[in-house]
Amino acid sequence: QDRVTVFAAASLKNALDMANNAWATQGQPPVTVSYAASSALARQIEAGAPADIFISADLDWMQYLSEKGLLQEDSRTNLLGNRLVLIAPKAHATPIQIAPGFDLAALLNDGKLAMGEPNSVPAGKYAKAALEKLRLWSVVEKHVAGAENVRAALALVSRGEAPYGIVYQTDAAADPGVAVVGTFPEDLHPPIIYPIALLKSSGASAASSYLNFLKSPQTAPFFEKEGFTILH
Amino acid sequence: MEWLHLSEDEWAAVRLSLWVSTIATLVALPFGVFVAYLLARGRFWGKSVLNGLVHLPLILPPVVTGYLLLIAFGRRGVFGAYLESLFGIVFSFRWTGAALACGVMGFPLMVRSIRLSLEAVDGKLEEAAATLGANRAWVFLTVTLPLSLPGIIAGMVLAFAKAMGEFGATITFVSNIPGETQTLSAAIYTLTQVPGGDAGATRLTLVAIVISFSALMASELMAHWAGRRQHHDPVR
Amino acid sequence: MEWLHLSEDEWAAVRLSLWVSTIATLVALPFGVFVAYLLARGRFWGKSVLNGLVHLPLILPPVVTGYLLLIAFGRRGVFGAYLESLFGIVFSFRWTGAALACGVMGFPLMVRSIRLSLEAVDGKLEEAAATLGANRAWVFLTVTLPLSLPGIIAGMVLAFAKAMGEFGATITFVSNIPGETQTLSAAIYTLTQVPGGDAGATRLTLVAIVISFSALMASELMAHWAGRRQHHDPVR
Amino acid sequence: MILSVEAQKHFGAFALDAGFTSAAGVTALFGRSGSGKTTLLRVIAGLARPDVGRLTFEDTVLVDTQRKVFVPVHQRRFGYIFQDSRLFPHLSVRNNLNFGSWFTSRKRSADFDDIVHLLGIEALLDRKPHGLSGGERQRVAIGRALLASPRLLLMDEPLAALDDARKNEILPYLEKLRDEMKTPMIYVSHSVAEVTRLADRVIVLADGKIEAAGSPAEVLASPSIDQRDTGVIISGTVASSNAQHHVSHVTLRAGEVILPAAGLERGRRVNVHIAERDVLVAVQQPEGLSALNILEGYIIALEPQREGTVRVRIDAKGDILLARVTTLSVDRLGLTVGRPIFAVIKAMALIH
Amino acid sequence: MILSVEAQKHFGAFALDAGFTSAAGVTALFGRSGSGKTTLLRVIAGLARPDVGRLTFEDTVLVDTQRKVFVPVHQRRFGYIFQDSRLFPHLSVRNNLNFGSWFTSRKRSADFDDIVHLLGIEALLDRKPHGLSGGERQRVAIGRALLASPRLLLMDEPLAALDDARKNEILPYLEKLRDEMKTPMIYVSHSVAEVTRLADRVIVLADGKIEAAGSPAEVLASPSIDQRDTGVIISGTVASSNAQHHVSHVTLRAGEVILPAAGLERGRRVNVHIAERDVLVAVQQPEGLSALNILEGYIIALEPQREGTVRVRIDAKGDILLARVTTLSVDRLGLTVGRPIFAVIKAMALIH
Ligand SMILES: Nc1ncnc2c1ncn2[C@@H]1O[C@H](COP(=O)(O)OP(=O)(O)OP(=O)(O)O)[C@@H](O)[C@H]1O
Ligand SMILES: Nc1ncnc2c1ncn2[C@@H]1O[C@H](COP(=O)(O)OP(=O)(O)OP(=O)(O)O)[C@@H](O)[C@H]1O
Ligand code: MOO
Ligand SMILES: [Mg+2]
Ligand SMILES: [Mg+2]
Repeated sequence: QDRVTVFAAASLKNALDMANNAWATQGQPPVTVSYAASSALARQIEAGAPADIFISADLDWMQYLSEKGLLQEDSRTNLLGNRLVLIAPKAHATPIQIAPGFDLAALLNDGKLAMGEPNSVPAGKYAKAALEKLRLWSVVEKHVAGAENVRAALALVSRGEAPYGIVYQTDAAADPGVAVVGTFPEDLHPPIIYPIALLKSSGASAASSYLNFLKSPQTAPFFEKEGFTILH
Repeated sequence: MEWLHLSEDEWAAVRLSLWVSTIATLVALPFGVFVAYLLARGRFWGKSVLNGLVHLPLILPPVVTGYLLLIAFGRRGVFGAYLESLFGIVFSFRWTGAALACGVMGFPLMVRSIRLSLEAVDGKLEEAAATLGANRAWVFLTVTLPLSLPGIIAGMVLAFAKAMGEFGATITFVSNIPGETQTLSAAIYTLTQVPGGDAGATRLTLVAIVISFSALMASELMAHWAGRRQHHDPVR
Repeated sequence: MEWLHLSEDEWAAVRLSLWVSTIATLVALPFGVFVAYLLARGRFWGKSVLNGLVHLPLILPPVVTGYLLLIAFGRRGVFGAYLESLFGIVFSFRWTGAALACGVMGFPLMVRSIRLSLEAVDGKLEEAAATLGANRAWVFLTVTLPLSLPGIIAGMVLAFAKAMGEFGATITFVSNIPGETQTLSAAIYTLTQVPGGDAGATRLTLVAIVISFSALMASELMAHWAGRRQHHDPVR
Repeated sequence: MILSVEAQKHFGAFALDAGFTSAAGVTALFGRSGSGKTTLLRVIAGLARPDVGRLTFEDTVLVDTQRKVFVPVHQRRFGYIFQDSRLFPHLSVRNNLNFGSWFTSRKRSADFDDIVHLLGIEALLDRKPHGLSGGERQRVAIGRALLASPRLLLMDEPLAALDDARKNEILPYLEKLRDEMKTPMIYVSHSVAEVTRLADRVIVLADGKIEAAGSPAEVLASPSIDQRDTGVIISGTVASSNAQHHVSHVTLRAGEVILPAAGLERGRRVNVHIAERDVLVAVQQPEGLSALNILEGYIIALEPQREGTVRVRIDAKGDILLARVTTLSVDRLGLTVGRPIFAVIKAMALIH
Repeated sequence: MILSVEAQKHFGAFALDAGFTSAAGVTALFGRSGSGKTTLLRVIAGLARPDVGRLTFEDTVLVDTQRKVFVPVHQRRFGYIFQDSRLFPHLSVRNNLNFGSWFTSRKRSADFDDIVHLLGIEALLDRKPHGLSGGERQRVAIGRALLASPRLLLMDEPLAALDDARKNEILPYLEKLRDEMKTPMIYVSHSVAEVTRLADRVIVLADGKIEAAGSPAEVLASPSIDQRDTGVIISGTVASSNAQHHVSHVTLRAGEVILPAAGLERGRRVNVHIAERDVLVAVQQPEGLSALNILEGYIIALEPQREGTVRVRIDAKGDILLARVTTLSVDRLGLTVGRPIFAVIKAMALIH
């Protein structure tokens, strides 16, 4: 069996699809990707899903599988990184310097700050960490509208429901309704990392060469085009 | 029972879910009856379009429904802006929005049940009522509606249960703000998204089950009390 | 129409959704009828528990239902292992699993509709059938069931529509594997999760709507043809 | 003229095509099963729209298919007693009875307690229709229609499910309604006896068409009615009344007859139904017979009927009587047209 | 003894408490509305469980509440013609009629075409019950029960919705069923005339209890039956039959009477119903009268009835006859107990 099955966080879809096209044009066996929430994918792998490779949107779920002993540990790599940005509806966008003590509360006025749900959605967790570091969390906590995922937070800003939002730069780039008004310095939050690993249950002979393909410079343009940073 | 101890936010979610589900069900009811009546009895152009629209929230992934609600009823939405300026009704990031989302998601279920019962009402009884002087509205109120009670109750039960379980459309439309829009379902979902959240999720799930079972039992009693058994005394 | 051009994977999702929804609806039907009959007519201990269980997929967030299915019917699951070793039926990460998830999610809707119609069947006609020599099973098959057709059709419509729209439980249970478990709904969901996916999501949503509307129209025709209008010729 | 109907309506092979007008009082509607009686009532009530037709009631046009007039059912306020009783299953008997009063501001013309008592349904008032017997249901349905103060009563075999004793209690009440409340009625029945007692005019439907219409006397004597109860109806005037024997003397053109009814006021006009099976023919004056009524006349026709019977048509000083006898009697007594005879009628057979 | 019933059943204020046994033939069930007739039929059919009771049919125990025996409805194969017709709305008339045959392996005892023709429902076969008239529905219901080859027929006012002509076509068929197929029947009716023709025995229910039971002659002459159609039933033997005049001569103990019926075979026993209103009393031999039947006897009782009428009980050589006359006639003719008189009966009035 040489078909490679990848379980990947949904936000990777665009870039990964492009990479896979390139893989296919090299005459390699086809790759099937199941895009879903990292949590769902991790649990499915735990339940015996026929996957060869897992790409998570955060380290936690990769760690979860690692603890269950389901990973080929030596294959585990941090594949991609991302940046957190502050966005506003395009019409009202004025650049903001993100630094300790900047008056986010005033900017929000009575409005909401849209972001991923701060306890469960990775982007939310990073945003919360950053705001805590900026000592803004206690001020804005009650203004936070925690969305189910980054895309939903983006939509809230893009639709003008919320005056500001915190999302990945990968998402912000694609939505014409929003503008990036500031980028969070990387030291404000734990590194945003998309780890990749081969699974112990993997049976596809091409899996490890596919993993190497993703790590190769050939695929870097696809990820960079979507706004990811290459980590390896 | 230490294990079943709920945090303040969780209690808020329970209260909110109950409140939102109840309001969604009650507010949807008159619309549900009206639309069911149109579909059961009306003959008008665009009836199948209406029928399709009603089913839409069932057909679409809840996230899409939530997104559509955002476009329509958000602060800048077509209807949202109107409703705010005319009646001061605001949905975005309010429990009202959660109720709207739940109501919309449960609407097709409610309409189908009521429609089914309306269609089963014996037209002969409506004729009899008309000969006794009841106009169309009165016939509906005194004969059709009471005889459709089983369907109305069933529709309310389904809508309520759906409202308890709904989170996809809700979280997309009004986000997940504890105490304001975080329903029990959304809280459970959130817990499933973090490694190790299982115990919490299980606990809240049990709470949801207990609440819903109680509502279910109450509805069965109600249906029984409405006592539409027209059957002869059962022998076999 | 270039805009409506679908990729290979998308066509696969359309085909899969149709197939999965159809199978889910048809396979659920006999169980739905059976459970509806038990709830409508049965008098047994644990009836309210059964009733509650049936409603469970409605009450729980779909993701939770998906996890429960994963736990129960996964390859390592309690029933999953059994079914595989006994009958060779595998659900995990197969279209069969998607059908199971859709069937389970639509089950409460189906059961309610059928139950409602069963309860509306005139017991007097069943008595008449018995005096003509029909035993309980025959009475059910020749009188009760045909007279419940409106509810059965309604139940199938709801279950089918729900199956078309369902993704929460499906994606959680059997993931989102193109050509195997990626239904139209899951494809739409995925597209809403990526930057710039909106156009694609809209396109697929339209496809879903077209399919579901067609199914809806067909069901209305079926119901009409089943022609249970016992009403007198409507005058008003 | 209170009601005028002109209606055509098609159902597959069946076609109703009927027109009639009727003044106040009771119009009886006869006809075999499937002849269109119910369909006609439904058209009058507004429950069915005629394909083509016109309907007026008390000079108001209720239906005119040409001018697209159609007054809806509830505005007509025609009481309808259905062939199947159609009680509201979710309402108690009491609320079924009161149903009509919820929609009218008219003063109650009929008293609740009276009607409940008349129909013998006091004990049922707080029950649901569910367990009622067939006759009980029908009685409640009658009460419900009466209590809605209808302007016209449409009755589809209202008494068919009732025993004779009950019938005989309800009929006088309907008579009272006709005479005192002046409520016009259209009454579908299979029983000639029931109808002659009430009806001012009779309409016979056959296959959707009106086969005969007119006064009971005219219609029931016509050969198109082939029923055991056939007879004639003769009008007369009350001459005297004998309370002791509970009889009244009524003067017909044919002579005086004795009716088993007391308390009729002198001079009142009454209809007397003389069924042909109740008339004996004698060729000589009978003596010492319990039949009190013996009228002289002569035979104007002998009409052979089926199965060895003959209808004897008798002219008794201008009133026409019918007698049905066997051909054996015709032979034995030598009955021929023109022969003077005596018609013997049992007093008990008279219906006023 | 074919059927034996012993049943108690309570519904709120109503209590059925009835027991009877019946041999082959037709048992008529009389009683006022709400007296429990339908309840009793339902118990026999197995549609209702008695609180306490026992039911046997052809020596099989069908119900025994003490021993917890209860044979379910469909195993009893008792045909039931319901008061409301209960046609299956989703099946065509043809399939309604055939319904019973789907569940039996028994050879069809009744022929489909014959019954359809008898009931005059040929034209309806492919229709759904929906638009059928009241009488049409009832005819289909009768056909459906007959075609299921029942071992016992339970009939709840089967002919109430039908016109006389149709009734007179169906009754002979029921007679044939009784005589040729030997199908026992229990027949609820309000019409004494209908029943006397068919019944071998009569049961009168009042308020859930059996008030009278026995042969039609015994029961119908008893004072508990107060109906216009009251009379006596006398058994006789056919002496001869006259095809030309379509009459038969029947010998009673009281003498010979002429029945309007041809083709009765000689020696056959027939029941003759003589309604009391059809009997005249003469104190001298009547001459030249069309009434062919004049029986001699003497008055054994004068029973005053309500409203100026008297029931005259006559012993005619051992057969008891009843006549109802006015008190006026009693006075005029000087009728007293013991006086010899002549009972005059119209041939037309006799029903066998
Ligand atoms: N399920 C029930 N609940 C309460 N009372 C009942 C029930 N069934 C019958 N009864 C009562 O029992 C009595 C007898 O009813 P049943 O139907 O046997 O009368 P019936 O003799 O057939 O009368 P009818 O000639 O009017 O049909 C009635 O007074 C009726 O109201
Ligand atoms: N909706 C309908 N569709 C088809 N045929 C119909 C419909 N309604 C009535 N008919 C037919 O029209 C004819 C007249 O029916 P109607 O009910 O008027 O008869 P009726 O005189 O009241 O008979 P009955 O004495 O049996 O009640 C019947 O043959 C019936 O089958
Ligand atoms: O339609 Mo859902 O998948 O129950 O929120
Ligand atoms: Mg009719
Ligand atoms: Mg009855």
